[in-house]
Amino acid sequence: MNPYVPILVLFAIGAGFAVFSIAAGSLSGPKRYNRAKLDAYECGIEPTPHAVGGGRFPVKYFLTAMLFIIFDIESVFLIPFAVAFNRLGLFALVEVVLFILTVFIAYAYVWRRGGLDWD
Amino acid sequence: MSTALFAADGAADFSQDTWWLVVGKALAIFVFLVVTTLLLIWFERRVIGRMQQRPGPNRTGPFGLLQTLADGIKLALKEDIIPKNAHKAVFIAAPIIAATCCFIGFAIIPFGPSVSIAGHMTPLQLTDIPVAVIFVLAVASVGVYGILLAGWSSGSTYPLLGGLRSSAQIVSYEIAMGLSLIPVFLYAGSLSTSEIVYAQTHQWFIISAIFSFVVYVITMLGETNRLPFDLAEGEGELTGGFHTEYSSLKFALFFLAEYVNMVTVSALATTLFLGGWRAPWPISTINDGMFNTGWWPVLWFVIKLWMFLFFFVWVRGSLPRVRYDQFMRFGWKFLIPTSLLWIIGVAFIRAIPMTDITRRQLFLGIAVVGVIAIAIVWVIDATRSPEEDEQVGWELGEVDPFAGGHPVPPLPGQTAMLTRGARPKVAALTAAGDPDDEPLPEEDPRG
Amino acid sequence: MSLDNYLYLSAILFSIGSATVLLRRNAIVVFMGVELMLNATNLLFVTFARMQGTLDGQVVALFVMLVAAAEVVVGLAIILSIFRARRSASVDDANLLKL
Amino acid sequence: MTAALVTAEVHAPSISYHLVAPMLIVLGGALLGVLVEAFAPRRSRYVIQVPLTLVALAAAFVAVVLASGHTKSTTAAGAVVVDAPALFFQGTILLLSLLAVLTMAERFDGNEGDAFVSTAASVPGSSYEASSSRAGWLQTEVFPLTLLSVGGMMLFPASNDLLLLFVALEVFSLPLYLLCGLARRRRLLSQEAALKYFLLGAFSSAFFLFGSALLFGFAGSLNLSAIATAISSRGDADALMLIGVAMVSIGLLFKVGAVPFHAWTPDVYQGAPTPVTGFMAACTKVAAFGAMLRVFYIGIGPSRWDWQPIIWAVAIATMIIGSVLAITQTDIKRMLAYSSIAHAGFILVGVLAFDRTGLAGSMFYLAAYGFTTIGAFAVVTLVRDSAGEATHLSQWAGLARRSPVLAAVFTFFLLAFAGIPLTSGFTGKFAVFSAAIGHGGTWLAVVGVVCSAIAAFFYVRIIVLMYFSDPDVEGTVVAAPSAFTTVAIGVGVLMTLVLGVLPGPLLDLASRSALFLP
Amino acid sequence: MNEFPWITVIGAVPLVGGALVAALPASLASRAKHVALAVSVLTLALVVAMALKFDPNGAQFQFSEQHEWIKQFGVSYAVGVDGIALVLIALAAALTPVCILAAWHDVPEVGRREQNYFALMLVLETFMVGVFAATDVFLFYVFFEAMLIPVYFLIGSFGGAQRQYAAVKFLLYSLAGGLVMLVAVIALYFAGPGGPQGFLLSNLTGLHMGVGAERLMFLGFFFAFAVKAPMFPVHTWLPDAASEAPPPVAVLLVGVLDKVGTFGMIRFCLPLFPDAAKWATPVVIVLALISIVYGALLAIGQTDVMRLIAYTSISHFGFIVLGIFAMTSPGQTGSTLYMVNHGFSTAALFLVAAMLTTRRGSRRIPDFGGWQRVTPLVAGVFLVAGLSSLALPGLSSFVSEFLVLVGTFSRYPAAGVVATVGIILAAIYILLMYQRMMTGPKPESAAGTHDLTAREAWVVAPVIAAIIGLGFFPNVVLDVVNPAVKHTMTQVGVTDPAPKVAPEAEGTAK
Repeated sequence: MNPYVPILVLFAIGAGFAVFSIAAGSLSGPKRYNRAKLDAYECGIEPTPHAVGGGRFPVKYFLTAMLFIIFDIESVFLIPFAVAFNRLGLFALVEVVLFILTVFIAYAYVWRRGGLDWD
Repeated sequence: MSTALFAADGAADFSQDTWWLVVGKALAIFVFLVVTTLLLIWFERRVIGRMQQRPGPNRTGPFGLLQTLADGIKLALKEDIIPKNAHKAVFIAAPIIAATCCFIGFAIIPFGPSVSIAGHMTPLQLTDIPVAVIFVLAVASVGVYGILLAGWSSGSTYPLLGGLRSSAQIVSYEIAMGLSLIPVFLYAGSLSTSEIVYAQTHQWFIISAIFSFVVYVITMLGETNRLPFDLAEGEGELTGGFHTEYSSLKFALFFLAEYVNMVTVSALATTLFLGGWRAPWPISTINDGMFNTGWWPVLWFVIKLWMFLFFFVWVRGSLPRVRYDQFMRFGWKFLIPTSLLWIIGVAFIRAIPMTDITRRQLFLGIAVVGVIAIAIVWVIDATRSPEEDEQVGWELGEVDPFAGGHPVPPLPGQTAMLTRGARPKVAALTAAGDPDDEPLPEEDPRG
Repeated sequence: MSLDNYLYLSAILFSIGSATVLLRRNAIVVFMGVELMLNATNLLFVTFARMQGTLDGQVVALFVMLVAAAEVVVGLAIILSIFRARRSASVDDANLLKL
Repeated sequence: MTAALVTAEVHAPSISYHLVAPMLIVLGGALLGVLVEAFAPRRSRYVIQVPLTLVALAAAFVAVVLASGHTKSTTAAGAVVVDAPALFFQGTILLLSLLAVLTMAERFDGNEGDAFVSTAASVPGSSYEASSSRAGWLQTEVFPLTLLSVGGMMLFPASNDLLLLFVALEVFSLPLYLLCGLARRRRLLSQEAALKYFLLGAFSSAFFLFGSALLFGFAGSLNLSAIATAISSRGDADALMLIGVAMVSIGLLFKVGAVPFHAWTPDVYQGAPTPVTGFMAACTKVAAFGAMLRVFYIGIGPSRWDWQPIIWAVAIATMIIGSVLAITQTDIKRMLAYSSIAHAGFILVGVLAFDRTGLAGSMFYLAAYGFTTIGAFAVVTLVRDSAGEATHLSQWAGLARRSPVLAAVFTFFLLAFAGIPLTSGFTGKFAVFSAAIGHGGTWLAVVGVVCSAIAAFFYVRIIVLMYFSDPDVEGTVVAAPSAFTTVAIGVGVLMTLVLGVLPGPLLDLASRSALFLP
Repeated sequence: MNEFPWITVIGAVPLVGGALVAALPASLASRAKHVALAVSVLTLALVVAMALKFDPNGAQFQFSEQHEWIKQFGVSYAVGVDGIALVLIALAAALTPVCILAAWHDVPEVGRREQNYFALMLVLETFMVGVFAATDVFLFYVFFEAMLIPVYFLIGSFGGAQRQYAAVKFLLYSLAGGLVMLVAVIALYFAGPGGPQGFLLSNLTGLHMGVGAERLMFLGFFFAFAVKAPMFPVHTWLPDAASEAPPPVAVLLVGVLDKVGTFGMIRFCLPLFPDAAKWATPVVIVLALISIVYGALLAIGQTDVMRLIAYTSISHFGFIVLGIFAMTSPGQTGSTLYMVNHGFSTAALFLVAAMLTTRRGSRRIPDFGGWQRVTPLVAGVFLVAGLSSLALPGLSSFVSEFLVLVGTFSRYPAAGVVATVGIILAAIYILLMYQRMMTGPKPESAAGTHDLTAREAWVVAPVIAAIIGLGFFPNVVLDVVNPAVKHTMTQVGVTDPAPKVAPEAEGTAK
């Protein structure tokens, strides 16, 4: 059997449960219309109008996202290295040290330029 | 899928699994998780109650064990609100994504060795794949979408910021988590959980990869948005965070997802560092490893799992919440570089057999390198960034409400304020800022 | 299941991606189209690797992910800087360079 | 689990470091540059970066020369082939980028960085931009970015593997996308150029990659020689192979700016900071054609009867469209962009000879064109008005009155572009056209000369403007170049002249080098 | 042949002189023209010396030099002169000092601009020598194209009101022609033996190639030459260029440069592609006849004296081409002589016309009238030049025109008849022009105009002397040219037709 089939089974169970809960939730609860209830929650203040999705957010999150992508991909490369370490031997060691060194240089740059500071 | 690359002695053998076995195991996992969650919530409230000198829930059922169930039923009977600003489809999909993904990760967790069920030898594990650990990480990442989309689709400020924070936090700590797993792979030479457990037959990786274990445990807290890292839903700042607008069973699903995730990361920690279902040392020697066969290992596994869950609760009860910038700084500036250095160190240790360097020389070398590296890092952080030494003047004018992208409406006549770390510092304002100097006009691009 | 279906799927994804690039006006959406194309390619590589029983295709997929990530970073940086300057990410608004 | 499919054993490849040393030196220099950016105080970065970059490039060039003595040439499990053409291209790229870096280092008034914005992150027109610019900040990241790009360019023609080609393509493209957006003036235009370049570049590289995947599926390997073997061993054309070839070609043709994949060229050339434009126009072309030659000659060569006619059509369209559209331009950089498209067409004529002479001719043409181009763009940086570079053609009217030497130099470059004898442009054209005529491409060459004549029209138009018209726009001045730009222009003139009058040695080198190792 | 590199020296002297003139410091700027004149005279002296050493009955090419240049392309630096080249080089060398002298006041201000002007003229002389002396096809092409640049700047920078238009038109026509030729040049290389000397003329004559290829290559070469020696229908640049250029430049342009076209036909088109040449002859002859008549007719209609002279040249070039493609030795000898004579007579016409227009301030013929009485000497010279142009017996053009007609009649009588019409038309346009400009009552507008100055006298004297001298002693040229023509005829593989007219022509020639 394909090893992913059991995962699909579990997925189906989990998804079924979630969908069922949502459906049940909308049926089981009361429904009393109230205009204020459907407004966005802003601690009792008149809500700030938004486009769907809430508009803009700080640039900082973009930076975090970019840094995440870069460093996460780096660990993607480390994983095959780690798994195949015994078969690749010293060659892999040297290459990985070079690789991590390179990453460190980029890392130092980001650090020094304040990319890791969260204001 | 694998012979040459991934085949090892310890790989679990699923060749005898039948469809009903698979469905049965999947259902068992599901039930296990739901029950564990119900218990965990009760457990948490009781333990924290104890730590705070109060009893905790003790009315519903024996010892209040059914309290969680009662809460769930209460939630089901609440009105299901969809705010009018929400993006409806996404708003509904988000909890489904979160709740579904949290279960899947458990598919590859081994509860024990092969046992005989109705005449079929089958491992106590739903399935195993060559990239099992990566699979868990991947599923966890998809789970982030649930949080992010929930925040985004609510059409409200707090959920949006909460969702962003939460996902920024999770992705930040995911790097350190990924790096902390690599020494394990280095030792085990595989990503398959059953093989990793097998590789811990003689020594658990908590010993050989102790630093990674520490890092993992820390990131585990960050990944699950638990105190002291529950910044995404810090009540004081963001009311409820990404799920502020959710109610009824949708909210319950997020709640469920959070606790199932706790269980999942704990189970992974057990599998990767604590020898999985293997019995602890003195017990494992009894009767030629009797306690490592049959159904016994499930017990060891559950015990180890609950140790971690207790740790979660214990930390929550003990530590205050950290500030967001402290949290990010800790993740980015400490966990990541030290993990990388640790990986290099482990790789060198693993490489000794291939060379004629003695272990002593190696440790000496690693120590020296480590000291130097730490010194460098300290220097980097201790010296101020060169940018800040020579900040140029920054004219304080009328605030541009969208300058940093914050959706904050300005008050009339409002001017910029100083905050710590906010960059364009007014310190040099009078020195360099020429009040008559107009900002550069938008040039005509055609010249 | 025949592996050919994966090839068709990949081709379809690639076409969707390129249609997105050609038809959509928002820079970020265009960019997502490009990413879709790259991922369609990954699927293709992995499928071929599976067909041929070699690892090369999977290795390529790994590299492509890396490159795609680097591309995301560079692209986001550029789009963001434009967005901050103009408050719009529409490709149509970027029209200073029309002939 | 399904049947075991993966049976490949993992082998650690060996790497001959001396062969890849030039690239390692350049990339190492880039990393050092990043460290300088991280740790050096702002005011000393410029004085460190410029010598560092120049030394890295020069050292890499020495390494290239040394590497040419080695006999072994394949390394990294056959993925990198440092054969004679690769070394030729690498050397050319290094020399050209040396000149380009010189132009990038130009600061006209001594304290303000000229071509590049002071802080790329500042919003155009913001007071932060104004104050950082007033504080004399310099964008010194351009130097490491350039080195990274050069490293990728050097790898590109030496890649014998479609994956490596793709990686090299991205390594040299990504820094370029960023460099394009860093112009100090007209920043919106510059950012827009970067965006266009980026989106179209990513689009085309996706095509390249998909084509690679199809070829991989066809041949079972990404190695160019293996693909060639697979093509020759199967007699009839395979749809997988044909589509793969087409898509790989699209990616390469995009990079060289061939019609119909040229749309980015004028916009990007106009918007990018002029030194970057020069760098791009010269070095990218060398790298991209280097890779294209290897792919066409080694990889998909055996099937060339299937696709050669299409490349013929592309070459013809490129020459015609480049030449014709250049006539309508009113901006000098756009004009040079279209001219570069036309030149890409001329080089394609040489590529299509499918012979050593074609290879040698293209190699010579690329080198000759590169020096002239960098010189020409360096001249463009010197002609200025109060808002920066004066690139509108009307602002060039009567330039010869103001600065006869500059006008003469630019005229010389234009004559070289037009292919007048005794300039390198003529020798190059002769080389590619004679290769084409020698191998059945006479009609291609005829189209080529007709387009040369059309192209000559707009080059001549600028000469007319500079010499024979009266200046009708006041305010255009010719900035006094520092030693950097002077050297760059001087070398450009010298090489254009030497390669026109005594091209023997370089032609000799090119024809000796013109042999790909599979 | 000779150890002394005559041709290289002759070519290099003006080049070095040009550089010298351009580089003169500001303090010596006023001396620029003197230096230029001295250099050109020195060149002329060298050419004369070389001509004296030339052995008409010796080898075809003399003073040959040959060095490897770009061996990858098969290109050599190979120069040498035969009779035809020698006389044309001599023509160039003789006209250059005259033109420099004539250009004495062309640039009003002393300084860089003036230096450039004379420097460009000297550089142009280098290229002219090179283009006639090249015995390597590639080298010829290089000079052929490079020559355009100084002319372009001379016209564009120093010409009249419409100079931009004229310069660009000139350059583009020539460039287009040249580039078409380039394809043929390359194709020729591949048709030949190739190798490091594959472009040597001697290696490329007598090739056996496919009929189609030969014809295409011939057309490639011929197109370039037809543009250069302006033939109908690609002549339109000439009137603009010649009338907008400064007169001395116009002299060099029409008098020498355009001869490259007709020279190229003799030197390249015929020997390299004999069969194709014979195949194309009918068309070429028709075109030549059209040029003759059309040029003449247009000349009659002109009101601009410079344009008029330019159109007469188109007509004359028709004669030259006609003589070349008549494929008879009198015809070709006559054409060669015609090239020289036309050089001098056009030079005289242009220079004198320039003197007149400078004085009058207008180039329109109706603005003149009765100038005989104002400037009798100028008018006299003008008359001589004009008569030479219409081939009055006793003046140089007569011999050449006669030879051409004789050569043509012997093979293509009908063409000869048509060409004769050209002579009549020539008489009309020259005499009409003279009458309208010079005769009539003394004009009031010309008050205070002076006659020929000493410098102008020095300008026209050598030209008039040459016109008259060659009219009486054409053998000076013919003796040198005849062996070369014979050689060409042999290479083409044609012999003179036998009929009775031929001996007379031969007799006249000798």
